Amino acid sequence: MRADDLLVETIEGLLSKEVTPERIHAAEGGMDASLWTLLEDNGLTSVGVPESAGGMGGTLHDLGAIVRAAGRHGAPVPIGDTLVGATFLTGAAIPPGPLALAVVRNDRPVIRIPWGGVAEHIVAVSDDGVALHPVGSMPISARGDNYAGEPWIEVAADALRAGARSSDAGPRHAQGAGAFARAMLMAGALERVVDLSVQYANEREQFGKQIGKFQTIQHYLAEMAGEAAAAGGALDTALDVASSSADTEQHILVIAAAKAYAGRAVSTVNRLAHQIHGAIGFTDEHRLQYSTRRLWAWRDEFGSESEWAAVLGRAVASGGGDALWPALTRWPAAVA
Amino acid sequence: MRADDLLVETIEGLLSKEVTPERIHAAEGGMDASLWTLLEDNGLTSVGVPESAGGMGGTLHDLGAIVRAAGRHGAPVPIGDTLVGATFLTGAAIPPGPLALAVVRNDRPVIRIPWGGVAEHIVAVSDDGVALHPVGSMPISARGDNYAGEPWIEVAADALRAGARSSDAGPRHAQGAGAFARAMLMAGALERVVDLSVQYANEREQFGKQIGKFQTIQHYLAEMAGEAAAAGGALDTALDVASSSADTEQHILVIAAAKAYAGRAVSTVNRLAHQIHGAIGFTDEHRLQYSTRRLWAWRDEFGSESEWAAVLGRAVASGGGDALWPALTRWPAAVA
Amino acid sequence: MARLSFPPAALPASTEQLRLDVRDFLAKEIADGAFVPRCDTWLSQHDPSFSAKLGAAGFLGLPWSKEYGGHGRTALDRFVVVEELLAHGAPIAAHWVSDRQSGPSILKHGTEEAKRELIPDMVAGKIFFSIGMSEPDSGSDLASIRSTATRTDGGWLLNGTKVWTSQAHNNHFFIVLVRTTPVAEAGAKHAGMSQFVMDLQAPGVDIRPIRTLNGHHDFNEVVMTDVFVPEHYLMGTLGNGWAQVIGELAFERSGPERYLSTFPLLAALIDAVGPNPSDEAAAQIGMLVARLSALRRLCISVAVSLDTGGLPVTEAALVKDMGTRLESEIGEVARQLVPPGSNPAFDQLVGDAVLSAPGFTLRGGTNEILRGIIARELGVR
Amino acid sequence: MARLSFPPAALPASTEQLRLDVRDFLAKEIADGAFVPRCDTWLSQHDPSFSAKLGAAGFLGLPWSKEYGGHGRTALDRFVVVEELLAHGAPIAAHWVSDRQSGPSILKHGTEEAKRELIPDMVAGKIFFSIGMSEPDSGSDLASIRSTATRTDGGWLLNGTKVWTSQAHNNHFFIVLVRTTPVAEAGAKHAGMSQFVMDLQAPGVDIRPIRTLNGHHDFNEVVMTDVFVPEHYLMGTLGNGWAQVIGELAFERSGPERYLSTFPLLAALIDAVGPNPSDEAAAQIGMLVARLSALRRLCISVAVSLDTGGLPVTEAALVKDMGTRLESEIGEVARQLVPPGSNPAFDQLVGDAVLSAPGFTLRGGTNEILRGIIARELGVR
Repeated sequence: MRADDLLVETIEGLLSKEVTPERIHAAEGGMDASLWTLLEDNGLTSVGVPESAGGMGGTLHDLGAIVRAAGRHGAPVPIGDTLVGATFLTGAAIPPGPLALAVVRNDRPVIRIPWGGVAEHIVAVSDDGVALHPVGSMPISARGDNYAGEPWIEVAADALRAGARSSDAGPRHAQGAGAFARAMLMAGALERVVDLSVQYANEREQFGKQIGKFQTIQHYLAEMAGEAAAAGGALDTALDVASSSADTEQHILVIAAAKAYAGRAVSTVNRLAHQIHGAIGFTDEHRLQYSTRRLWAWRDEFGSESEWAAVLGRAVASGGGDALWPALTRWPAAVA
Repeated sequence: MRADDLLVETIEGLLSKEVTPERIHAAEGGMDASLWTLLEDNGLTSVGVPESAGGMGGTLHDLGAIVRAAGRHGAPVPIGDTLVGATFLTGAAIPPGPLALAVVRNDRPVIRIPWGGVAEHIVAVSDDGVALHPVGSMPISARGDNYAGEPWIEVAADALRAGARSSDAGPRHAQGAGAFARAMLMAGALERVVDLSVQYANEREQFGKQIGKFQTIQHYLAEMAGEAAAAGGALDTALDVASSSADTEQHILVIAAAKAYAGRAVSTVNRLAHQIHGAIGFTDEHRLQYSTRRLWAWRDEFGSESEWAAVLGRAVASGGGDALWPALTRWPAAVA
Repeated sequence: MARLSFPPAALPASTEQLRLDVRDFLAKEIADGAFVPRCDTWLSQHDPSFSAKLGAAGFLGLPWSKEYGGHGRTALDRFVVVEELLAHGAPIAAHWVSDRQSGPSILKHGTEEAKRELIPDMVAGKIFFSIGMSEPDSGSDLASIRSTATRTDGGWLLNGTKVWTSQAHNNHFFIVLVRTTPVAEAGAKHAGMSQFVMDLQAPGVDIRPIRTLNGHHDFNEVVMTDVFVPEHYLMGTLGNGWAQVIGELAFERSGPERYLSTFPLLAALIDAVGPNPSDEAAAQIGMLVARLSALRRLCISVAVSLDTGGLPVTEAALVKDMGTRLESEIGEVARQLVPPGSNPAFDQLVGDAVLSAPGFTLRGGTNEILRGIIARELGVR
Repeated sequence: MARLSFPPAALPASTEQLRLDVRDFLAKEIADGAFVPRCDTWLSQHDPSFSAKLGAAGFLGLPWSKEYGGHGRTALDRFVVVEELLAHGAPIAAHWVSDRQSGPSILKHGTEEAKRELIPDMVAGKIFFSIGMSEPDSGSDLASIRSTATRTDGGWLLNGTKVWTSQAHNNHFFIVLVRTTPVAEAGAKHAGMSQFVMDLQAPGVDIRPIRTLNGHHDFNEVVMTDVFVPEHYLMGTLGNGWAQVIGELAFERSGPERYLSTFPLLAALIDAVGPNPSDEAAAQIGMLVARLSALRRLCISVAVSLDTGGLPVTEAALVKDMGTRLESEIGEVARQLVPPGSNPAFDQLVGDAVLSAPGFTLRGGTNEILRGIIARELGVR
């Protein structure tokens, strides 16, 4: 399965034009409100929400393509969390404006909410069910930015839990949804970092030749391309399985694999990209760091690679060795 | 502190002459008895044993230099376990012939004893103390070779425990002593693998030039040299601390660091050495594999790198963060 | 910006029944004690009777034309069968080369006579092939080979030495790459090479073992001294051997054998660690599974592309580079999570993995060569 | 076979009391709230008052000659002080360059007048230096610099642009490498360069911030337009600048700042993980400790060698290559063992480490350059 071609073309065209380094820079600590409006006007902030619920319709693969493109361009808007957040609002009206997703775990009295600093509503998922809160109604105990200048807030779990409508979805699913959005964003950003590095290796000269002619740089690029491709493959699998399987436990596991792989890829890809770019890539004026800082931020949000790998590992361990191969052949399953 | 220069010269000269690939090959599954006799005749099998106990005397650094040289040359004799095994026989007469070291852990009914297949006596260390058994008197339940063709045996723990004389030393110390011997052997073998790889990179031509001219190969060699040097440094620290500190808990920790580092180094050094050597290094006719197989075997014996790293990590964790730096500055401590 | 392309792809539903059939077959074989799962079986576990059983069950020569005795199914059907065989650690070295590349090569380049003579018994799992490519001094620089074929009455006389021919001592034939025009005359290093089918039992063939550090005799040196090869064993166009060989690389490099060689160890590791690992042990295992799953998807994308006429040489190189590193690392993780000495069967699998690992990242194009190919495709010049 | 040499070495017992003195001093400062331990403080935490306190306590300019106000102790005494300052995450960026290399450089190459003028206040922690080496297009290829000094009445006029001059906006001077003879005349790329002390407050100096992705303003671009430098600020022999710079590399590359930049995070990690980690978490922490301990030993060996007249350039490069990778990996391990969001102080240290890490393996010679140096010394040609 794949996303609608026209949709992909639309979002790519739009973001290529709008998301300049200057606008990313200007949006740090907040978001790019005019970009958000443009996306909303184009119906891109409600893809995946059925038309019957006031959304644009579209498949999970469409949703994934939009968020991946947002990641590729470093779009400074909470498009990922808005789109996956809306999927928890079944039966409720989906409010306009950006959403943030709160995973209300029982073991935390205070919940950090990525993008909470600019969202208009919070989708809070707890064991009591799903609650939709205007951000303005929430007691915010702390504010801050992630490494990429995307603003989070912290809110008491009890306040988030209040008024929940009972739901099949619990905090595990919300953690999974947030991780899914991050896996989409990261797959895109990883591609961008590889592209920037190839471009730089062809431009930059040292010791009288382009650094791309050094075997070590070539091998770095090959390794980076491999990690980015595999992270993309893991995401594609998660999209396929989450679209086609009715078993939400399977969804969690393929999302776990996608988020874990993406996080792993970040370590290698960011490290080698900065090594290739040298000092210039370390400055805040270079395009590279808009992507690498996002990747460092996103790999921590909604569970690090080791946390998600452990989710997958525990599931596999409880199934036993003989069950592993049959499970792997369902990720993705064969399709007609 | 360092080993006696003349001793180092003696053992190096002797092993350089005697330990040929042919003799290593011929000794697989057993040992090189004539090499053993030669070492014994030169008094090298009782260095570290006080002259009063019939040994040659000498320091722990002397002992370390002998075992490291044995590792460097892949000497197919149990010199390491014999020398460290003898240190447990305080007050007892040390029998002639090779010793093997049995770590009689309480959680194992059957104990695997490296080199047991050719040793004449077993030094068995249990919670009951130290026992010295002629190998012929032991009920051997299994025999096998490690990856390097060094023969082990398995013996019931109860048989090994019998007749122990009470001692301050327990199985932890014996595990440490065996690991110490392995760290010495590995430090030497790692150096050899680096040397062989440098040599091969200068000899072998591909695509019309020596492979040592490829930047990737150069960087592999640099990384290997770093790992080998650091493993050697960790060993030197263990020798210094075990010689100078009265606190045997400190001995365990520096041995843990040395064995853990050596094991870690093997993963990198062996992998890159074989990658540099290509197919030829994978054949059983090439000198390289006499060293790399030993390294793979030794890193598993008397505790893998992860087991020893965990010993060190648990000690550090129980001490707390503030205690780490003062501890590090004692490994090694300043000396007059 | 050039970017490698791994279009979303999945195996067709038509492969599902076949997968279950193979799985049933293997479950019975394991239950009957026909084999114990091992690592790296496609290179090392040579069992003609097991291969014949697979042939009889219809699991070999799947995509080959029915006209020559094949089953007329698809390359993706074969992919599924191979995945199952590898994942279960079945002994498949006997027919491996024959089924993966010699058969397709003969069907594509071989003479009609050769096809009729050889293919049916290959489908039956009764005739086995090796590869005659590398030479003592060629290494990664395959174009530097020196073996020759010179014309003689009714065919060719072959001379020279091939190395790293796996299972030549157990197999019937190899497809051999030789010079039919000397470099000086051919002009370019890659010109003037041709491929032949050669009978490994023919007079003038001397097969000498190459033992490897894992204690195996899988490889051989094959010395050819005036070995007669009949005319109808010429493959394809005379002098076109290099192009024919290169065209097969994507097939050779992209298969699931490039990341599944140590899968049986991973399955055993999960059982050895037990159902309640620590968070960190679970994370290590989970990450291996995540990597396997991701690579399997890329591998399927390559297989589908090949099946639909694409030639994803670079993508295949990428899968092989990443996959062979993964299959090596499975051994490293396993031996650290489960120390040796408590379970001989597990130790055996670890030993297989650790001692065979150096071969994983060398055979079929070293990882360094592969990374150079990938970088060029990415557009560094 | 050439082999790198790390002779067994330990710090002399005479350093022990000094170590305890520094430790006491730091414990009091931390207790007084003078600083909170941070990562990478030698680059980023510029605190003139703290440096002045260190000067007053006698911890700066330790090995420098008493004749010029130094303490006449040894380089190994300084080593111990620096280790303690780094391990405790103290704010030492102000005097860092001055104490590590500018002072020794002035004492070795500077004029008598310069020594008398500058050294006493450097010992007191009141005059701070930066480094004027890299240029916009030089990168790893330092010999390609283009800044110049031309003679004028009573001194020199400097022109050109230096980049990556850390703390130039906060410091008083830098030692700058410029061309005093054009490449064309000098003959060789490495010839015709000279070093000068330059006052960063002098007319014609324009200091522009270079902000880095970690949000810091540590670095600057320093544009020199006809900046007058008096004759007595020439360092060493005219035209000998390259040799002087290279001679300092072993000192610059081998210090404990090459593996201790993130030590405060490791200490915090141990507390955050608590006294009863799982086996696998303990193994991850223990391996970091084993690596630190091993590198510290190699570093001490280099320091002792330098102190006894050796020039272990390659060994220093090796310590830096391995040490900077380790200090980067501490951040990676920490963030995986302790997820963010539960402890702001810990998160701060992780953020320091993660976002500063790209600089670790670039500054002072990229790791790729270092590995090339090591390989040459090993004897690959």
